[in-house]
Order: sequence, then structure tokens, then C-alpha cells
Amino acid sequence: MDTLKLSPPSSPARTGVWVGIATITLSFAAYTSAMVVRQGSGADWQHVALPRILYFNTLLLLASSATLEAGRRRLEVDWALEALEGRAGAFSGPGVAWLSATMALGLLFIAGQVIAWRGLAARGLFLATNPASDFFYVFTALHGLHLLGGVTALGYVLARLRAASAGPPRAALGAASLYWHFMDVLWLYLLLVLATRL
Amino acid sequence: MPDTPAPPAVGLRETVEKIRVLKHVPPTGFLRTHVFSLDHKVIGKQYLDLALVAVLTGMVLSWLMRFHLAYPDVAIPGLGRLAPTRAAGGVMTPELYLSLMTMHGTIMVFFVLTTAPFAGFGNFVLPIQVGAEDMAFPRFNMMSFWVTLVAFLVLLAAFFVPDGPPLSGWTAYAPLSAIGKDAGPGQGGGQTLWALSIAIFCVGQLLGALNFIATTLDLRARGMTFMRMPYSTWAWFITAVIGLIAFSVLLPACILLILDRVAGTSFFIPAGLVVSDRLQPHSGGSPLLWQHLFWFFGHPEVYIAILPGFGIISHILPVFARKPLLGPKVAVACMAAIAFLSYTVWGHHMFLSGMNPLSATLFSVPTLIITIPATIMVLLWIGTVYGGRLRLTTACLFCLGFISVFVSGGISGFFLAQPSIDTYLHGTYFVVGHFHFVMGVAAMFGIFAGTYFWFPKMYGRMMNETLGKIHFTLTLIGVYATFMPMHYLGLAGNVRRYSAFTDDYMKGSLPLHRFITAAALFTGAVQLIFLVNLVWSRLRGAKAPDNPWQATSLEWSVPSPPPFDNFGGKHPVVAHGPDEYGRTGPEGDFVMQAAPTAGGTA
Amino acid sequence: MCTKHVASIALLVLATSTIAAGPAPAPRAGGINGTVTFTGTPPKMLKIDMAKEPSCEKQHPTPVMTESVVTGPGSTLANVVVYVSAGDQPGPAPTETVRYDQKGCEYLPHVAVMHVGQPLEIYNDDQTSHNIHPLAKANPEWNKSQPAGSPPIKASYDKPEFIAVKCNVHPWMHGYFAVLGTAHFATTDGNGKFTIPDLPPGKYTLIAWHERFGTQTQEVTVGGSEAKADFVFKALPY
Amino acid sequence: MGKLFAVIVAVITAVSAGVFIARVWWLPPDISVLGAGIDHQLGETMIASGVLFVLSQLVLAVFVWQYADAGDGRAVKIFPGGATPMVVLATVLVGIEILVLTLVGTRVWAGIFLSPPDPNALHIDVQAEQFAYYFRYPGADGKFGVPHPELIDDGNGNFFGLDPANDTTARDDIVAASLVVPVNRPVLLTLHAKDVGHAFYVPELRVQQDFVPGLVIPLQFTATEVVKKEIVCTQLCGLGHFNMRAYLEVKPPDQFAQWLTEQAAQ
Repeated sequence: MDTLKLSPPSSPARTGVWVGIATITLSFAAYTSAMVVRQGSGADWQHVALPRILYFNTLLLLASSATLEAGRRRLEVDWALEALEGRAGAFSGPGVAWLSATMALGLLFIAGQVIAWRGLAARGLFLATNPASDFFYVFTALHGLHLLGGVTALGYVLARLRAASAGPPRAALGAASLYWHFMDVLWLYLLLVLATRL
Repeated sequence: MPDTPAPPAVGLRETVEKIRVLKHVPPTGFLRTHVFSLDHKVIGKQYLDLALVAVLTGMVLSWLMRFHLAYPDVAIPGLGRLAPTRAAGGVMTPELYLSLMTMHGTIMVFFVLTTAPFAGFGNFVLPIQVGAEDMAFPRFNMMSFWVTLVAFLVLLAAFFVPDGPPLSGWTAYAPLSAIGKDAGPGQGGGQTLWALSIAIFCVGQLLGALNFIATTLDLRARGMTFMRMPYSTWAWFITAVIGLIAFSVLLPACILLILDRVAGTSFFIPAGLVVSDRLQPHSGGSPLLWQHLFWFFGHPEVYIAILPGFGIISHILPVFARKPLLGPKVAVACMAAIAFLSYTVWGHHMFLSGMNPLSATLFSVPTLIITIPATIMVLLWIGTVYGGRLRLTTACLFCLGFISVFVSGGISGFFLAQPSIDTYLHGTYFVVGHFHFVMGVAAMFGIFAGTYFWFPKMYGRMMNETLGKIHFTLTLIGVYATFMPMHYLGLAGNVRRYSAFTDDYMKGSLPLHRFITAAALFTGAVQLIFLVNLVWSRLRGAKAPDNPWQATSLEWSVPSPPPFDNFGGKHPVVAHGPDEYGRTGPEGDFVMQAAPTAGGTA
Repeated sequence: MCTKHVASIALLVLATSTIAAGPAPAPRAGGINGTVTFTGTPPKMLKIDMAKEPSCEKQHPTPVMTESVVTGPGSTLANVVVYVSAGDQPGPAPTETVRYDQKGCEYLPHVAVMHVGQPLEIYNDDQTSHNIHPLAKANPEWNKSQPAGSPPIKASYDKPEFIAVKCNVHPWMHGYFAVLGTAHFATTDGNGKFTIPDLPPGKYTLIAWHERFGTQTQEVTVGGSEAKADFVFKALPY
Repeated sequence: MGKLFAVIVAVITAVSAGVFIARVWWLPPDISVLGAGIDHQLGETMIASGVLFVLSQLVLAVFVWQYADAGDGRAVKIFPGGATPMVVLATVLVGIEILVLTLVGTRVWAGIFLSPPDPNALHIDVQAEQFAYYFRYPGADGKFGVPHPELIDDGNGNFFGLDPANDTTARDDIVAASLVVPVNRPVLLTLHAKDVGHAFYVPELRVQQDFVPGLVIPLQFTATEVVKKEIVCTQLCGLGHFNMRAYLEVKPPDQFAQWLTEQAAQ
């Protein structure tokens, strides 16, 4: 079997993220089915018009995935060069900048979500106002929490880069970016659900 | 899963391992060594100690309940002082009884039957059995334990809120659990704490399951192919997968329940409910939604409790029968099949919940089918006993006891799996007897077997076999005397979750209830023998050799107790299957998995 | 002075606690007495079916009726709490305990009147288990069950409030705690008569409260002699 | 130790099975039309699983007795044929049992829950609340009044929240605390809960059904004997759960009619 191809995939970090992805998918599946059941069980379902800003937030999040990939590519190249020239990794260069940008975009996205909430609140739609708004807040809040987890992971990677002790944090970066992209996909799914069902 | 050699990439693997070894230096200082330890062995012991505290708590609660059932009017000394409002003068009020019942069920199911066999033994043994230095994510592993501990403390806190602990049972059916204090004493703060505790618990177990899966998939030693993994490891791995799914669903359910309680949402509360003369400000929710979400977790939870037992028995029985388990592949396949089927049967808890009667049949069939792999497992164990040279150590006896009680508990499932009979037995003591046998006693026997078996490895000392055998014999008799009569009560239509049997047709059951109470108290008292043995052996037990049982799996090839990194910096290479017994090897009638000589595999 | 209050209240409590249809205490100088009547058709009281609780059912040879509107001869109205809402001096809370009984799955009295802070004792005289659930809003709410033969439940309330009391185990059991900020009160007897004794001369605001028909207010001036205050409630069939 | 284990298991098995066989504790006599089917089903299952129980326990006991290590160092024996006979045995044995039980059982189950309501069944509306049942008969007009939760007033005996002021169909509804039914006439109950989940259980009728708040659940039975039995709650509903009951009174048709008129009178 090809060892190189296997190296990142067989790293526990990556497996862990995949398992985590499974968990998160399952729990959001549970929420979705709860939503479907809830829609059927009561006659009190009122349509909620999504705040426009959600679409802008979506763009932010997609952009963050792009910057992350750019950063990752760049770092891989740097690490390859470092390996060739046999020098320790320096905590600098565009790769780090890309990663920082990704974190910033992620935080911007969450800020945008908060603005969306305030928009709803201004329209008198709170958590308990009606089932549709229940699910809006539940979905967005939980996704936001999970995304903060991604931000933390990237922070950890940057810290590892600064330390630069136990070699390049390849596995960690791979795992973190896998998780980050999953957050994108999850959000697109949620947006679809909210846009169609709410 | 394909039977592929796990560690293919040598060069990279070495570097990866170097990094891991670098990171894996033993901690210094008491806190990092014994309290906030990243060592899976310490964490495993911590889980087991937590389970021990929990099981003692739950047992005391059950004594109080049983005493009250037998003598409803007799005051329990001191109880009046413990619960002045709920047991004025020492006589238990109905709400106190139901609270004890709720806490007993919750503590036992979550904090004993989930923590001990899975998180406890799994944490200690699994990494060694697969030849790893630790779990894949030691920090998550540590978090997993401390989060679980927090969950336990949050649950216990319910005892101290003014309103008292909740009384809605461990299943916390909505809307009783969702409405709030109008529904009765304990349904205020106590119930909220319950939901919070379970939500936290889910997080802890998810972190644990994550570790078990990643460790089994990625950290197996060289040569440790899937089919060379001991059955216990298989069971923990499969359990981790079940747990991952189950707790990923229970967590959302608990979050929604908390929102219904504190944020005024209506996920589980329909419109037009009048509780204690108050029209509830909710509308449109669905109580069945809670039942579906809960039982989608709840039935697999039964297997989370029992599958590790399957693995432990399948692992220990060959050791003491001195012959391989009958049909290794079949055993693994059965465990996998049970795991899969466990997700197709949750509806059998809801035959009478007003669900479509047709779907009842659809849930009944897989429930009955699940008995096929279970029966096969039993036959494999019995067939393994056949023709063996049975060394009847305490651990072995508990394995045999496990088979006996599992059969007894499993067979009563035949009745409850059929809607047409369940419609008579559903809410009766028949069910209580059934699940206590199959997930209570059987799982406990698995835990006992594991304890007597792995104790030497954990603490470097042997447990006292004489005490152990007395403990086993009396326990076996005790549990049968306690739980078998519950089936008779159930047949007679004796209803469960009653704090007293005032109804005319149930008064007749009182004598039998007194017998059960006596048996329960006896069985409980017998456990003191186990406690004494546990404590005494931990301090004064005979020093344990590395491999006291002449077993083959990797944990017996390392010192007792094992060093911090389990293998002293070496990396074991596995050349043999898990139960190479009954054949001539270098050290006797067995061949260690890590034995250097290349030989046939199981 | 205060002791006199105490004496009269004790008497009243005794009277109310047995829904005494008998003669009220002899009117003293400076008391207010009167009759509470109603116009219109009161709702028909229904037979209470206690089949669920045989031990209670067999205590009642004649079936018990619901007690939300208890009328007397000449369309008089019982169980009306009449009290001074303004004009009197606030006195200390009486120390006598108000006794509230659960007997034959009924509340005796149907309406227990007490002063803010006055001790209350609830007894279960039945062979079955009750739960007492006063649906308080201003005061802290509690809900306790009281198995047969267990000691009385002690309680007291700090804020004036009319508290509906219910037993979930026996849904028909309904009563009231009338927690008042005054020591000057009375409950109408079976003939709709009440007497608030022993009031110093002065101008008072009197409120009559009925659990179904609400409240009536009137100003009363107590001179040297007996003042009269009659109330008329409007009754609706449903 | 092996012999001791074997003996204990054998004794336990004998006692456990013996009590079942002797029927020391058994189902109360059945007083319903559908009960017979359920009892038969239960009997079949009892025999089938009883045999499995006794067999497996005894085989286990015998094996342990026989194969306990005597220290004679004899060689171990593999079970003849290995795992295959086990798998076949279990699959065939249990499989057949499952098939039979399901086929028979489904018919019984269908009889209770899937058969369309009998046109001349007596329709009674049942409300469960903490901690009592109330039963409503439609009265002369044969129509039930519409319940209004906001009008529910236990203190005034308006347990169903009827509105006699505006709803004429509600005025003649008869509300009783006991379930009184005529013998040998199909009864259709519509179960709904006022507050939390409850259940309707009459062991002698062999029927048990949950009340689920927000749902109205139909339940049918036909009582075949003139008796007075208890209806109890089997779904945990709060502190009074153990005390939540009502009585089922099965009367001859004429006495039932008389009772109904008496009730209507007041």
C-alpha cells in the first residue's frame, strides 16, 4: 500500500474529526427530524422570513474555506522547502496570514449571525415566540458554537506553528481544515433547511 | 471491516511514534499523576471508582424503596431527619418514593452500567490490548471523565434543591418532565438539573467514544489485525459506535427538553393542557417526539450496558476453559448484528403509546430477530464450556453466572417483544424483572467478572478467591430470589412504579413483595463481602505476577501494574490470535499474542 | 384589647372550622353585622362522585355536593369572607393555629380565614393519602402529599392573598385559604349571616369576597352601637 | 465448586420453572372477548420459552459439572462441528418460534387495535388527569359537548371543560367517576389526557393503553361478565400515580339503562 497517501488519513486526529463529523451530523439529523415532527404535530407553525444578512454570512464562511485552503497549500510548500533545506520552521509567511484571515472570517460570520438574531428580535421573534423561530435560534446557535470549536482548532494550529517544536503540525492542520470545511457544508445544509422549511 | 494489516507505513509511522513518545513522558507531581491524569489507566480506574460510588448510592436508594414497598406504614429511622418535608416522621411520601426510583434508575443506567463496563474497563484495558501507549486523544479522555463526574454531581445536586429530586422516572416522559413545578414536587429545579446532568453526561460519553474508535482504528500495534483483536476490544469498539450514535441523539433531546422547561418553547408540550388547574402556556408540541428521541437512544443504551459484558465474557471464558472461543468470527458478527439491530427496535417501548398499531408489528419483528444473535452468543459460550478444562476462579464463575442470568433475562424478552402480550404486561413488574436481569444483573456480572479478572493487572495485587467465591454464590442466589419473583408479580398484573399497593387486586401481592425486599436486602448485604475484598486486596492482597491467569492478550505480557506507557517504550508486534489456548506453547498450554515465534493464528 | 381580638378570632375560627350554622357570637358594641344574599339563579351544585376513593365514599351516606356556591334560606349566601380592608389599625398576627382538616375527602372548612403570619395546621383524618396543593401566587407555592396517619403539615403565609387549595389525588377536593392583612373578618354562616365584632368607632371600608361571584365593597361607619352592612351578589347559572 | 454451581443453577431453574408451572401467581380470570387470544398467545410463548430456559440452564449446569478442571491435564475437546450447529440451531429454532409467534400474535394484536369500530358500540369519552379518570356518556342527544380546556373547573365538577351556557350538546352529557358498561356489548373508549401521560389498564380485560396528551386514542373491548374491577394507571404521572384508579362496573343491560337514566336525572 502507498505509505504517503496513507500518512495523513491514518492519523488519529483525522479519524477523530471524521468521527466528530459523524456525531455532529447525527445530532443535527435528530434536530431536523424533531423539526419535521414538530411541524406536523401542531397547527401553530408560522413562517419566518430569513434575515437577508444570512446570505452575506454564508459568503463570508465560503470565503473562509478558500483562505484556509490557500493557507494550507502554502504551508505544505513551505514545509517541503524547510525539509529540503533542513531548517526549522519559522513562524511567518503568507501561510500564517491566510490562516489568521480564516479565523477572522469565521469570527465575522458569528458576528453576522448575532446581527441576524437581533434583526429577528427587533421583529418580535424570540426563542419561544413560535416553533419556527425556536428552530431558527437552536440551529444557528448550535452551528455557531461548533464553528467556535473550529476557530479554537485553528488557534491551536497557529500555536503549534509558533512553537515549531515537534515538527510541522501537518495532522493537526489537516484535521482542523477538514472540520472547518464540514462546518461550511453543515451551514449550507442548515440554510437550505431554514429557507425551505421555516 | 476488511482484515488488513493496520500499520503499513513504516517510515512515517516511526516518526509519528517518535513524536508520540516525545509527547508521552510520565507526568510528575501528584495532581497530574493521580487526579488530572492523561493516562488511560488512571482514567479507567477513576471511572471505575465513580461507578463504585454511584452503584452504592443507587443500591441504598433501592433498599429504601424496597423497604417502603414491603412496609408502607413503617417509619425508616433517620429518614425523617434526612427529608423532613418528604418523609415527615420517617414514613416515605409517594413523591419521595418516586424521586428515589428516578434517581436509582438514572444513576444505575447512566453512571454505573455505562461508565463501569465501557468507560471503566475499556479505558484501562483497550489501549493495552491493541498495543498502544495510550488513547488517541489523552486530553479528550481526561475531559471525558471529568465532564462525566460533573454530570454526576449535577444529578446529585437535585437532592438538595428545595423542591427535591424529580419524580418522572429515568425515561423522563414529556410532558410530565417538561411542564415544570405545576406537574408536582421535584418537577421544578430538580427535573431541570436532571436534564442538564444527562446532557453533560452525553458530552462526556461522546468524547469517550471518539477515543475508543480512533484508538482502535489507528493505534493498533503492528500485526494486530482486526481478527486478532480480543473480543473485549471488539465489544468496546462496537459499543463505542453504538454510544456515538445514541448519545448524539439523546443530547439534542435533552437540550430541547431544557428549552421547553426554561425558555418556554413547546417541543414536547401540546396545546390545551390543564395541570393543577392551570392552563399551560404551550401549544403544538409532541410528547411522542420525546419518546421517539429518548428510546432511539434508550434501547441501544441497553446494549451499551450489556455488549461490553458480552466481550468480557467471550474474552475471559476461553482463558479459564483453556480452549478457544467457539466460532470467533461468528461471535464478532453477532455482536455487530446486535449493534445494528438495536437501532431498529426502539419502538417496542412504545407499543401502547398510541403509535400506529401497524408500526408496532414492524418494531416487533426486529425485536424478536435480535434474539437470534443473542441466542447464538449464548450457545457459543456454552459450547466453549464443553470439553474445556474449566478453572473455576471467581472471574470464571461470574462468566458462567452471566450466561445463566442473561438467558433468564433474555427469554422474558420473548413475551415483551410481542405487542399482543405486551399489551397485558407492559406496565407491570414483569418488565422490571426483565430489564433488571438482562441489563442490570447480567451487566453487573460482567463487571464483577472483569473486576476479578483485571484487578491484578490494575493494582498489582490478587483478589481473595475464597471471599470471591462466597460473594459469587450468595449473589447468584440473591439476584434470582430478587428478580425472578417480579415476573410472577407481573403475570398477576402487579403494576410497577407504585409507591404502595393500596388497590384491592394488588393487596395480594404484598407477601411476595416482602420476600423480594428481604432478598434484595440480602443481596445488597452480600456485596459488602465484595467491598471488603476490594479494599483489602488493594492494600494487602498477594503480589500479582504479570500473567496470573496464563492468558494470551497483550495486557498480560506487561508488568502488573503496567508502566506509564504500557510497554516501556517498546512496540509490541502481534503474531497470534487472542485465544491460542489448549495448544503447547513456550510457557504452557497457551501462546501469548505477542509471542515472537510465528505461529498459526486463531 | 388585643386579647379581646384574640378571643373573638379564636371563636370565629372555631365557628368557621365547623361551618357553624349555629348562632354567631352575640354582637358587641362597635361590631358590624349583616347578611349576604344574591339575586339571579346560582349554578346548580353537583353531586360529587367519590367512587374512586371507597374509604371516603362510605363516610357519606348522603352524597356530598360541590361547595363553590353554598346557599341558605331566603337566597342567602354562605362561605363569603367579609373583612375590613381599610380604616382599622394593623394589629399583630394572632398566635392561635388555624386548623384545616381533610375528612371524607372534603376540606373542612371550605374556606379557612387567617391573618398574615398566623400559623396553619393541615390534618389528614382519612384512611387514604392526600396531597395539599395551595395554588399560591403572591406567596410561595408548595405541593406536599400527606399519607394516612402522618403528622399535620404546618404552614403560614406572609402576604394577603386568596389561595385556591386543591388535592390532585382527589380532583373534586377544592377549598380556599383567605389570608388577610386584618384581624377584623368573618365568614357568613349557612344563613348568610356574619358578625365582625369589637371595632373601635370609625369609618371602615368593608369587602365581601366570594370564590365564584367576586367581591363587593362598601363604606361602613361604626358609631357607639352596632353597624349593619348587607351585601348582595349577582349570581349566574353558569 | 463446579458441582456446587451446577446444583445451584439446577435448583434455581427447577424452582423458577416450578412456580410458573404450578401457576402460583397467574393472570386473573379473563372477562373479555379478546382476552382468550392473548392468553393463548401468552401460554404458547410460556411453553416455548420455558423449554428454552430449562434446557439452556440445565445444559450449562451439566457442562460445568462435567468439565470443571480435575487437574488431570486431559486435552480439551472442541464442540463437535464447531460453531455451525450452534448457528443453525439458534437460527432455525428461534427463527421458527419468531415466525409462529409473529403470525399468531399479529392476528391477536390486530383484533384489539386494527379492527374498525363496531357500529353499535357504546361510545364513552374518557379523560385522565392527575390522579383520576372521568367518563363521559353522550346523553340523550347522542352527541358529546365540545371540551374547552380553559373552562375546566374541577372545583365545580366541570372536569371536561364543557360550556353548557352556549353549547347545547354539552348540557345532557353525563359525567361519572366510574366506567359503567353493559355486559356483552362492544365498548369504544376515546382516551384523552388533561395534563400529563396516563394509562388505562384493566388486567381482567387484558387491555392496556397509554393516554398521550394532545392525542385522542380509541380503545375497544367487550366485557363478558357482570363484575366490578379496578382500572389502574400504568404510566408514571406524578405523586398520586399509585393512587390513580377508577372502577369498571359491568352491568346487565337493563340495570345499565337504569343507571344511565338515574345519572341523567341529576
